[in-house]
Amino acid sequence: MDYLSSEKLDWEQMQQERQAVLRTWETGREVNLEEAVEFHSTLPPSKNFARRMGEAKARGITLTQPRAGVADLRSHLELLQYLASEGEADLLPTTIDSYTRQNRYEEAEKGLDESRKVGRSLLNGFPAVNHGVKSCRTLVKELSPPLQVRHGTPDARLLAEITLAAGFTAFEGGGISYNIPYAKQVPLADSIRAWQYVDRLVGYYAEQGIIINREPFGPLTGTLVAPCISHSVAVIEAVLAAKQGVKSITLGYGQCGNLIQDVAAIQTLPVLAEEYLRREGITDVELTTVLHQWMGGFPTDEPRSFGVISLGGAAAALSKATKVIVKTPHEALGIPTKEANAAGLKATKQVINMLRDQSFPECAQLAQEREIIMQETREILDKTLELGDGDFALGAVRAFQAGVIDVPFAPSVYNAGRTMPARDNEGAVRFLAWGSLPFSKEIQEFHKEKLAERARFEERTPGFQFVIDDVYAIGKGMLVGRPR
Amino acid sequence: MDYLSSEKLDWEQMQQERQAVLRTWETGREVNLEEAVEFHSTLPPSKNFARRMGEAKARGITLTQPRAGVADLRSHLELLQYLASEGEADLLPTTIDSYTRQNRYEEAEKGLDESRKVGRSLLNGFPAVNHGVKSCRTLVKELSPPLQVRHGTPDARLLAEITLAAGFTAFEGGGISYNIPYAKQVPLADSIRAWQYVDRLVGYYAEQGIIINREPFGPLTGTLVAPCISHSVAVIEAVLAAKQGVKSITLGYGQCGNLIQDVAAIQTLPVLAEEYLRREGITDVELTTVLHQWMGGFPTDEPRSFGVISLGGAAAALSKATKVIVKTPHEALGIPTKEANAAGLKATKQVINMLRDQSFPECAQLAQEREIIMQETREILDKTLELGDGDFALGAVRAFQAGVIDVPFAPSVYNAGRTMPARDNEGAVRFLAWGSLPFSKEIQEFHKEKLAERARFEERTPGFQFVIDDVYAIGKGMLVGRPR
Amino acid sequence: MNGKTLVLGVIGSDVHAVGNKILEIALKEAGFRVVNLGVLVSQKEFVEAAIETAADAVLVSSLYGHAEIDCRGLREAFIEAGIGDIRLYIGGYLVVGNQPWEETKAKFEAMGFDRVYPPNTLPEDFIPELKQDLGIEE
Amino acid sequence: MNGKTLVLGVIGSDVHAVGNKILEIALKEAGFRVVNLGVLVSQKEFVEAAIETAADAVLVSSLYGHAEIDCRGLREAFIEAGIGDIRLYIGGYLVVGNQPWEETKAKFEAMGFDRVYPPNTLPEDFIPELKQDLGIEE
Ligand code: B12
Ligand code: B12
Repeated sequence: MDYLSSEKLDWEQMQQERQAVLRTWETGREVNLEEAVEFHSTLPPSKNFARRMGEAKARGITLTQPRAGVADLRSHLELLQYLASEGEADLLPTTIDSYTRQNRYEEAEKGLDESRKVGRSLLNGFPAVNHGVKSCRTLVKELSPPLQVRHGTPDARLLAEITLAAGFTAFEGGGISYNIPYAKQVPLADSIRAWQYVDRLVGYYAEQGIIINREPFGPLTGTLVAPCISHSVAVIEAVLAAKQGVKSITLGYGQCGNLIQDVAAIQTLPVLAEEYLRREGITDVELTTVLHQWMGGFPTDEPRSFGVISLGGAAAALSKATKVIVKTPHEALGIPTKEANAAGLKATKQVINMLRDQSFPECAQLAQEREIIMQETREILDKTLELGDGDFALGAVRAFQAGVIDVPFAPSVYNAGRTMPARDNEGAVRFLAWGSLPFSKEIQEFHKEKLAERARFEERTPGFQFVIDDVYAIGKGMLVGRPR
Repeated sequence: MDYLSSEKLDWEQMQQERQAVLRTWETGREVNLEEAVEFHSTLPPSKNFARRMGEAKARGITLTQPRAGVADLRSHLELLQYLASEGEADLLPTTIDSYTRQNRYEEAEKGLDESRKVGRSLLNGFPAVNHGVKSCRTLVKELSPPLQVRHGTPDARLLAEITLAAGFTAFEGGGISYNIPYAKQVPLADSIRAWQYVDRLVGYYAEQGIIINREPFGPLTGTLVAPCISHSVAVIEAVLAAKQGVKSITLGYGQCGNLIQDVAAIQTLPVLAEEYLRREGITDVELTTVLHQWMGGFPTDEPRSFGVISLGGAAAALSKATKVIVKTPHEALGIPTKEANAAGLKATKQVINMLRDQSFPECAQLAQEREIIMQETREILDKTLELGDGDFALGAVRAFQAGVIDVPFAPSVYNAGRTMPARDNEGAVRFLAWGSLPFSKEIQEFHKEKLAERARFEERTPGFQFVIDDVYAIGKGMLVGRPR
Repeated sequence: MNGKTLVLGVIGSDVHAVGNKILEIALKEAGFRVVNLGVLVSQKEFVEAAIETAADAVLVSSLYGHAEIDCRGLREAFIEAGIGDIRLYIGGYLVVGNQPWEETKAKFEAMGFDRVYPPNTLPEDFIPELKQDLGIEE
Repeated sequence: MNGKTLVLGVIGSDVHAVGNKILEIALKEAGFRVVNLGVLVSQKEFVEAAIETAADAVLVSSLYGHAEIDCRGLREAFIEAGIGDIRLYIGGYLVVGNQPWEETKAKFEAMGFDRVYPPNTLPEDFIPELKQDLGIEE
């Protein structure tokens, strides 16, 4: 881990590593950076993700984006075309399959072959590495909205090389957010380093005048993740990305369900990121925000899912998030049909458009919630910096080791897993136990009192049953998991 | 009109009128008040509408209620059973067909006969008068949730006699709200007098210990009706009802779409009603509230409709309305299937349950909106009382004559129709022209400035095109009808 | 003004007034002379108004689902009154519920309507057709 | 403790951890000895853990849609390892998308699973069956 620091990677020195990465699968050969930069410069500005986000931010509107990916190129193209036309998606994704995410390109190849044979997708996403630069470029050429790669890959170096060379203008993920919720045994230092490579590559494009948008994955495990946890990760990854030369960053957050907490979370995200970027002397990054509609377990019927989706749309619009990632009414049934996917987009768009000229009013509760989130996040981040001797890369590794950052329900062995999140009496996500989160007495008291309030209301002692009930609650049509 | 006053009708003197009313259709014979009171007393408290509303109010929760009615008794029963089980409706309706609403029982009979022949409903509701007391009682007996009659009948005397005798415990409508939006040539004095009869009948039941809920129809024409207009009508009808001995009144409002205006509207409704009831010395009426999900033109596709429905659910829950009347994803397609009806209920319930422990935070904008609504409404109501020499019955007739109360888009010739409602830049419903609404200079300036703000933003002159664009806007996926 | 007169109204016990008011405005703007009978219009009133105003066409609206019952014999009433060849249009929600549009259309054409329009028809959707039918050049 | 040992894990490249953690808690509460392998578990790891812990049953989870590919040959691997008659359960979202449940069930039974559970199965839904299968009396 000695080698880890947040300093900008030297582009020349990185070339050897690049060659090795490009050799890990045959399609790596297709990558030619010069040609790629040239291709990017021929694209109309309307296809540039960073630009669309910047415009939306300036206009104060919220853009919609689905998740979608199937194995076969043609089918994937058709799916995205449908989501753009029928679903009126403003921004398009390409969701990558789970084998590719684990760099298991051979298994992905098998899945791709079989999918073609049986005529339906056996993969849960689009194996972009296996398809290669030329095929991926078909997507960029044929689709009007800007395209983003969405995945969950601890080591996404090859995926980034290929998709960016193909003309994708946005790339989700980060060294923490695409490791802790998506891996079990990958050391954090390794994934952070792999993502510095990705960010440096994006920085190289920026040096050539091609702005590519980067988005730390906000929701993490999607399940009772309090804003201070996801904000801490988002800020760290934003700083790490910016240090490698990234110029357009979208900060993410997964809807928790309490409207005030959700609005406060979106409002504080760029404030905090700007603050810590400025400390590093960085002021030339365009920051935008994204709200993910509820990322945990969904109700199994479509009408109720529409309710959850619409509420997420409302939170996004009222908080003026720059974009919203949309769920579908099939969320708890399986990968959605294209119709269900478009339906989620349309319900969301209706809500967003009806609320586009409204915003959540300033009020005491909102201000208090913002203060809480900012104080909690600063306590975590300042401790992280302290542990890292002023460096966020090193600090992040040590902070996870110490449980100073701790993501609930995460599969990674490098995550302490000592916190116990639960909803308070109004449904905001708080901590029943904060493990080693470096909370001040004041913040600790706040959480204690909030959960004591719920306990009094429910006439039961606060405990793990809160957590279990809350995990199931939205799926069962509630927000707070009340005793039955 | 000389005879009109808001004084309590003399029960003894009313008997002759009752006999005449009961003779207007053969099923009138089935009404036996003593027996009816006895039947009511055998019903479990859980079937009493007024009681359920009172409980919900005390617990601060929002109940769901659909609209539904088909011609045939069995089919109607099955429909309601389905909405209670599958749709989890807390309260049930019986929506009456349009012939019955116009007292055209012969045409209703024809429609009922033909519906039975062709095996589908040719009527847009349940012809309760034609079915009579005994058949209606089947509904009351077989269904668990409390039942309300929902219609739109200027002269509902016979309908009330029959359905209340059958055991219904709630009856929607009022002398203004079921005339102005639902009739063309019926003098207001006549409908007000007919509804005093209904209220007096409900008052009689109350004297026997049977509390029946009454609900003035809040949304009126459902299209750009500013809160001050519907609030004025609601307060007048509440006072008129209470004067006849009604003890449980639910005040209604149709969602306009601007969240702050909607919340302010629900919050001010009982405050204003209580104020004017107290002036009459009435303090023993239980007041509850209902929000109707958007009552104007809907989008034609289901997903977008779910968006509108969910937003209405959110407004109801955040404002703590006692109940919400639910639209369906088929609203712009035709009378909904039972599945679509249940779907609307489920989406609404999900939203309401997720927001049940949250409320809209107190803030400056909300307080201002409440102040505006209260001042506007008081200006209208005080002028109405002045015109009526202190009497709301007489005052209402004269106020409509003078355009002091004026419902936009109303079909009645007794409505002045001189106002021009339009949305302001945040989507709240304001007045482009207020006709003869007795607004103070201050209020007039407020509306002028609000619409000037929108005009500046849209770079067009304020005018009737605002109104047309706003009428179509929600159906086209927007709230404010911006120029294209 | 294009010299053509239209009678407009919502038939039967139907009180949906919003579309009717919007239609009146749109048709006037398009240059027609419009005689708007409003809502709750009987067959007799339609026929009388058409005669009195020497109308070129009658536009019937029905939103509430009872058009099947309300429109029976309407064409015959015009025939009886001696203006059997007047152009008849209808639009709105013509049946109860959401039934196959082609069936509904055929049903109302068989009842003597020259053109039948589905729900949510916008003025800009049908005014060009109307002008063409009545021989108005733009 | 009811004396029975269960091996638990999420197969393949699947990282859905929430249900796995909840299952562990629920099964422990129900009295089982639970050996939880967590997420990203290979066939080999399942077999080895079953042998090492002398497990009575193996509970495989797959949420992400690749179970069809990941579970091929799993029963055979247990047979090869000499514990071919161990009880195998699977639950989660077993295929990509929402396909007819009966087909999916049949497919996985044919692959050698003793019981196959649909998405959103709650602990209270299957623990009684599990106890019955393993001969635990309440
Ligand atoms: C507002 C409204 C009301 C208001 C009306 C207020 C008023 N007095 O005007 C209130 C709340 C009072 C009301 C009452 C009822 N309504 Co209503 N209402 C609506 C609603 C939401 C919007 C209608 C509207 O104003 N649209 C906006 C205007 C601009 O559009 P429009 O009316 O469709 O007219 C346009 C076109 O259709 C076309 N058009 C119309 N006529 C013609 C004619 C020709 C020749 C042509 C070319 C074009 C054309 O041009 C117009 C302008 O663009 C619709 C559903 C929807 N569309 O979302 C239901 C709807 C029309 N109502 C319906 C019903 C059933 C009723 C009730 C019976 C109550 C009930 N059972 O639920 C009562 C009927 C009372 C009565 N006796 O008529 C049903 C009809 C169902 C069916 N046919 O299967 C609908 C579809 C709702 C539903 N899905 O159940 N309603
Ligand atoms: C949270 C979540 C995530 C989180 C997971 C965080 C983490 N590390 O745990 C994140 C955001 C990271 C994520 C990622 C992905 N996810 Co995901 N995710 C979900 C979601 C929303 C909830 C899952 C959950 O936690 N539920 C709550 C727990 C308590 O329930 P459970 O997991 O279902 O487990 C219960 C039962 O199933 C049962 N059970 C489970 N196993 C077994 C075994 C036996 C023997 C028995 C008897 C019972 C049983 O008991 C459990 C306790 O009650 C579901 C959709 C939903 N359900 O709403 C999608 C879902 C499972 N994900 C899905 C997919 C595809 C993915 C991704 C590939 C991304 C993508 N393409 O969209 C990646 C996969 C990454 C990977 N390599 O695995 C799909 C699977 C689709 C399919 N099979 O057709 C789903 C259904 C969403 C969808 N509709 O598209 N996801």
